[in-house]
Amino acid sequence: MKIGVFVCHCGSNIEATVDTATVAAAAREFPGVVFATDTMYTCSEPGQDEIVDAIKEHNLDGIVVASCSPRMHEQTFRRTVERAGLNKYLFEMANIREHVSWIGKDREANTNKAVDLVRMASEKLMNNQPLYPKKFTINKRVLIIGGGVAGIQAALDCADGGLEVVMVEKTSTIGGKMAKLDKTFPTVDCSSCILGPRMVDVAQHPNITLYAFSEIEEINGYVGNFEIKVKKKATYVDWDACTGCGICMEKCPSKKATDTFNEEIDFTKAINIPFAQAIPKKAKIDPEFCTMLKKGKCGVCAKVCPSGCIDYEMKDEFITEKVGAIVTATGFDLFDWTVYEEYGGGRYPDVITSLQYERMLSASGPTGGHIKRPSDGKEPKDVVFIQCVGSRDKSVGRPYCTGFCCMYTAKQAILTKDHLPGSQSYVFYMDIRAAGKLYDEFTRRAMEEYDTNYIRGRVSMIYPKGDKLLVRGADTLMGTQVEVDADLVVLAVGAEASKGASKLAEKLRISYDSYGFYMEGHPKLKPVETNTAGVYLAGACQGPKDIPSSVAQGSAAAAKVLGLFSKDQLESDPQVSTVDIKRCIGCGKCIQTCPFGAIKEIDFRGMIKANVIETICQGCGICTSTCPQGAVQLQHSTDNQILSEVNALCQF
Amino acid sequence: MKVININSSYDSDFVREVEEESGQKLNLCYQCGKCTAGCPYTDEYDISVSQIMRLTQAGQKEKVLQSNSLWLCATCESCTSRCPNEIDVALIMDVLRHMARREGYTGTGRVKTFWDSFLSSVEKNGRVFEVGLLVNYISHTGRFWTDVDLGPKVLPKGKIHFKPTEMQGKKEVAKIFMRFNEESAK
Amino acid sequence: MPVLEGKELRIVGFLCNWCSYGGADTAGVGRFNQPTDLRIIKVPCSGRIDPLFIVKALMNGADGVLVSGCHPRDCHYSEGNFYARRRLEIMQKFLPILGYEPGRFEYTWVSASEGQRWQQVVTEFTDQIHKLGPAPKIVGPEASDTLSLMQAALK
Amino acid sequence: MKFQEELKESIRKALPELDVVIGWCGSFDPLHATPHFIYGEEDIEKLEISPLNVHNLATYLPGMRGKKVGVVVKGCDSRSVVELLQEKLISRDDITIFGFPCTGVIDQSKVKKAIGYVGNVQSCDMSDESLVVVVDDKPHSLKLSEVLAEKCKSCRYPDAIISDYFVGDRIAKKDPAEPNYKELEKFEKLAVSERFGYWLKELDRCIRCYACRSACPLCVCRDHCIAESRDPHWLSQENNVRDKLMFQVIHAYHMAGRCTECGECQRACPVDIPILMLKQKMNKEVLDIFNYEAGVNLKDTPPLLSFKMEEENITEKDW
Amino acid sequence: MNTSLNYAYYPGCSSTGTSVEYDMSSRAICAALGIQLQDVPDWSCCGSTPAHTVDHSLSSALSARNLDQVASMGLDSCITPCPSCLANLKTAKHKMQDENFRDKVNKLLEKPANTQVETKSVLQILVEDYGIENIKKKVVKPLTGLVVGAYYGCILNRPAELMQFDSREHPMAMDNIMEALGATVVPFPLKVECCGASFGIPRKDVVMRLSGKLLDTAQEIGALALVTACPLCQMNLDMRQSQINRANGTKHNIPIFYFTQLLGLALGLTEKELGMDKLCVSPRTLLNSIAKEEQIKEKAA
Repeated sequence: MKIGVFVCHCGSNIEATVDTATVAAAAREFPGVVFATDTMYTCSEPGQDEIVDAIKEHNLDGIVVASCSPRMHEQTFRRTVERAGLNKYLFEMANIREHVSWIGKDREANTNKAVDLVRMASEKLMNNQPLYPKKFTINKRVLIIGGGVAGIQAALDCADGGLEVVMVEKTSTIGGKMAKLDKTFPTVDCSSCILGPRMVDVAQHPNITLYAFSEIEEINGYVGNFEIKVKKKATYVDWDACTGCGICMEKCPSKKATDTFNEEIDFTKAINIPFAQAIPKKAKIDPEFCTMLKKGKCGVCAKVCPSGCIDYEMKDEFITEKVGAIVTATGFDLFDWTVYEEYGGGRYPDVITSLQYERMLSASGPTGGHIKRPSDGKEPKDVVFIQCVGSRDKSVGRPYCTGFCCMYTAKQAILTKDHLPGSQSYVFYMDIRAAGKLYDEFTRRAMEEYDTNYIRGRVSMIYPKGDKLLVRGADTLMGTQVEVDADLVVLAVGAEASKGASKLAEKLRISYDSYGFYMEGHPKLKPVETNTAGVYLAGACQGPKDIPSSVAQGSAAAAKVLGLFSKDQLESDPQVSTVDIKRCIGCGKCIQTCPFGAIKEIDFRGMIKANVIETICQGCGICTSTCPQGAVQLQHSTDNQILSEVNALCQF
Repeated sequence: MKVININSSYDSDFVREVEEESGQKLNLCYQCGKCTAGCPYTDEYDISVSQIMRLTQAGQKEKVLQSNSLWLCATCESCTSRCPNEIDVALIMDVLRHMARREGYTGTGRVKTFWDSFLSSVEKNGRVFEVGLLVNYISHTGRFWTDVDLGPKVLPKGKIHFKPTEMQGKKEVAKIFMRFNEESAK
Repeated sequence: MPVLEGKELRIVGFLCNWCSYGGADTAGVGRFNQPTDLRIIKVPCSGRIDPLFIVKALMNGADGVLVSGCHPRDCHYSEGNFYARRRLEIMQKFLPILGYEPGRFEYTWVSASEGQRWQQVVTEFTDQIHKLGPAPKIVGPEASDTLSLMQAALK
Repeated sequence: MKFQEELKESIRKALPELDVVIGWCGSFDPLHATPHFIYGEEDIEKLEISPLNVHNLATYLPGMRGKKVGVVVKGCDSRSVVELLQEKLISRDDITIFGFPCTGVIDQSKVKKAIGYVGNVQSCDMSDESLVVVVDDKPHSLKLSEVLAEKCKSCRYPDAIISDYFVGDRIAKKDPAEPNYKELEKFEKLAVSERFGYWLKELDRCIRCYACRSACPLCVCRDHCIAESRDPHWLSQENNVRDKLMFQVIHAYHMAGRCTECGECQRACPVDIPILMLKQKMNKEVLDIFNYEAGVNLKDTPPLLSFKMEEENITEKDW
Repeated sequence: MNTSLNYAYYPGCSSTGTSVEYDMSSRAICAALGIQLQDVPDWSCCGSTPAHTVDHSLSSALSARNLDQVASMGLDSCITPCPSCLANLKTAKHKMQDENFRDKVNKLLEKPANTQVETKSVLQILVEDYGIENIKKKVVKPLTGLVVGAYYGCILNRPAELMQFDSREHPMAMDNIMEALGATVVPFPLKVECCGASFGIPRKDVVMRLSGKLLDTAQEIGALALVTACPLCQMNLDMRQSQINRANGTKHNIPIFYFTQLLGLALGLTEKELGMDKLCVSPRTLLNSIAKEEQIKEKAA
């Protein structure tokens, strides 16, 4: 093999602490290396051209680039060598930036280390083989998981683009968190007025199949050809017949059912439609509270239902859908703020969450848009808002900033004044994070026009004093402790990944961070992709997001899907396992350990042998490390390739 | 108000010393004020605890060590318990107090005198002898009316003894103090 | 290149592509300083790591071997690190009988976001290997080549 | 032996359905036995059951896949059969197992050590407690307990674990309850440098004949062993102690959770390298970590081919 | 029930003086419940707050001497009624796990410190080892009609990492015990607020303000009495209640019990055994009313 080595300066990113010229000079002495040089920015156009030229000039058939992480630019350089006519797998990278120049300043040690890494890369390269992808057809349908605003956006964009869309929503209506909001910042326009029509579009779009009150049971397959098992949970109401008239709900005698849509500030009926604009507008029975389902007595709903759609015998139903891509838009949930014992830990009825307050502000909410203290139903006069409850707080394991609380708190303070002109709002904040179009102006308005009293400091304690709540905090700008007698306290509770997000991630085989938020493919360059091909992210499942950002990401995910489906066939990654049929003794250990069922037993001239199904193989290599005789080899990470790296490093 | 030059007034040795002795990282503090918000002694402080944290972070040794607040902290742990960054603020107050003591600061004096009286009682008797402690404190401060009013109420209860309880190991305890004084003198 | 005498020891790392290699990248992006001894070999998954690679490295002269994968349950391939954990654990327990001190080889889990944890792992592991000193080496084709050297060193 | 005739009778009964039955018979001198392939009546008569039957006949089974094979097994051998069945390397339908209560086998190297020259053995008479070997007209009386193989002294499975025919009365003892690793534990107490030096010294003798591999009933890769392949290329063919030791580690690791400690590897070694210890170490850790013993239960899965989400006995390093 | 509860008992200095009734009642209830206490022989002062404000090694050395005394009894854990002693003994053990710090402490001691002895509060072992359910079974005189608030003070459960007991913000151990005894427990919102601690002598004004607030709150929520678990808290609220009234212009007359006293009462022990007569704010009327309530209940039954 004739190898060319390119050692990148990356401006001063590498050159500052690695002597790249020395690295190139050392590389020239390595076996197989016929050309080595250092370049300023190898990834730039002239840098890439240099590689192409060198391949032609020196007749190179293998390239090593020592620069940044392969997670950054491996794809870039593979395209470069392909442009020069080489197979793109006859290329290796040495990571001398993230793993060398950026983590230490010792130029001698760094240079020495960089030489080693280049040596490893070139030794591995000598064991590389040209690899060729296989083509396979794709199923141009898309699954959207989650019917919040991000999921709705993605679904409508895909459907308008001509794709068949399957949407699966956990609750009995789409709309997500946005449907619970009264108004939206910074325009203070009505949330349901702008979201409602889009929800209706989902229901009416000929390309969209909606499974509400359903969950993902199982996901199999791979990009282009996923097979999804959807669990349609029993609603005890035949939704095909239900007209959403609401008579059942009206007549239901069981009045103490948990009202999750209204954030439990009130109760609902055992049979219920979450809210008037629900999509689909269908009733469901909550079996925990239904006397009929619990004790076999009652049956009022069945009696009053004009279309006879109550079915107490209904069971969960499983449906299989085949799709080619998946968009997850599972959103967020609120942090369990009751760990804050100093705020009462949930013992004081007049300490509520921002989302509960939102339901209270909403005209369609249980109070009809009137602000009332949960304890006695009185109108509050002094309302205290506390920010960063479960945000920016390491002690409760939530060190990140939720990002949108500053804005909705300002909005709620403004709305409070609108609802109760005689009231006074106080906001305890640490910093006001209002980066966004018209955002800072909005928080200023809360102060300037609505006289909201912003107090810079955290609250240490809330306790009841008479029928008021004493809020004891700090005003760090004044440098002292302050106390506010409050009638109502609203906590700006931080966001965390929605419940069950990690479980779904396991099914999707995508990674998630320690808070349950899904990991994007690259923090900057692949914000909606995941590390699993064909699975995309939209909205707050990837990290807390406000409505505009969620919608933008929904559209971005849709664009990704449309882009993926613009081809009729996909290429499979050739970095998969292959079986050397001569060496295989048919012991089946690889079959036993493959997590994907990608290896099957075949009969080869009367002998049992293993065989890898390339499109199913994900390239983990468990089979390779399991096979005692090394008959299964993961391409591009073969035993010989790894051994050559070990041997390059450890030369006795 | 005095203008502070950040470059010249930052005492890095002081910052390092506080961090070493407390095992806490001062830069974790982001000045949310929750310690001050919960501190029962803020009323008495000349500098609030969050500002003590900031001044320490900023290396303003003089200003911190001369603060009366150090002597009024009762280590009630409200600050430590509630700090979102899990800084042991009460421990930092303790460490600052040690440093203030070493540098000869006493605040307004009465609290320190009381603590000293307490310890000398322990040094002498192995245990605290309450009456002795009070007498010692009074003789140092001249505040001879301290708690006299309680006399008629408490005396009949038989709680107050005019002799220390005897213990055998009091010499051992005294030795601990002796060695401590020797070690500190080193 | 030979190790920098008196400064470095030879430490080989096997890192899975999805989590730990990313974690090491994150540490780099965050400019988290680390000792320079470690050389990283990227593998797709900790499940790809045949524990014999570790023995091979040690017998070929490595002073320490570090393996890092995704945290259990976070494997990109769902199960790779579960297999790895069993296999690496057994090899770790086995190595001392060959005359390699416990601690020459460690395995751990670092996610792509845990740059700081990676820095800590590398720093501590490097420190641990330096405390152990160079690993015993096989120097020539015959045992006597090594044994005489070892005896000389013991005197 | 008392049940020898009974065993022959069982084989006679089963043979018509089988291609071959593997047992043992006398060898080149009275002190040795050899594997014996029984195809017909005349072969049955030659069958002998004695403490000289050291060979683990399970070793032949994977190579005879597809044939109907009978195999006579000692307790320890039967564990290899179980392991092979577990790993589906042989099919239960194809094999017929003959078991008997084994009281232990003789370690030839111990006999050699006790007697010295054993070139011309004229006779070898065995009783329950002793054996008398006549070499060059000189009788040597040896206590059986002195020349018994090490593994037999703490044998926990004297009867075949699995059999279609079992002759004789079961011994059925399982004492000690745990395998005996005293020697190993003594070795583990040596300083690290001593251990390292020990293996170099021992392996230096290795002539890379791979008899250890050929004798191992679970070395099923045979011609495809990675010791001699170039793809993958794990070992050089150079004569060096590094690769010799590496091979033994490869063998031990490939046996992890599978090895039944039949000891055939070490017995087969022409230069007496104590390689069984490496497998014992592996097994000791497997028992410790996974509470698992190979070849005792047909339904088990070898621990390295499975996993648990939470491993009770693995404590990972806390950084 | 575990019948073999046996502990080393560290009374602490105040037990010999201002909190003698805490000591008496703790011993009495333990005896009544079959919990055996062995006094730590020749115990000395733990150093309390003043020691740790001077130096941590001094503070730990003073505690370490006592931990050693416990070890000399052949025991590896001890209990104390006093939260301040508890905090010091626990802190000493915790800090001495660090080698450098241990060396510093050892320099002050006769012999190397014991670093294994655990300390728990009397309250903790009653809840965790004996069990509230079992206490309930032993109640012979329920505290019917007693409306009480539980005040824990600042350091009984803090810092949480060190104390490892109950909640640092909203402890319930005493509330639960009182409820088990038949008392009516009103939630006391300032359970863990500082009373002014040892500032009673040097800065009485601070105690007047802080303890005054606690008494005000008790009155506001309708508590007829408070229970405490800390000698300092009890002293500030009880002995200084008259001073507080004078300073703040209030007229509080709220008996401040140690929880052990009320527990003892419910177990049928005599007021004398429990040191009820040692309290400065007389509980007489209140105690009479409990008895009366009980009589009415009995009659009704």
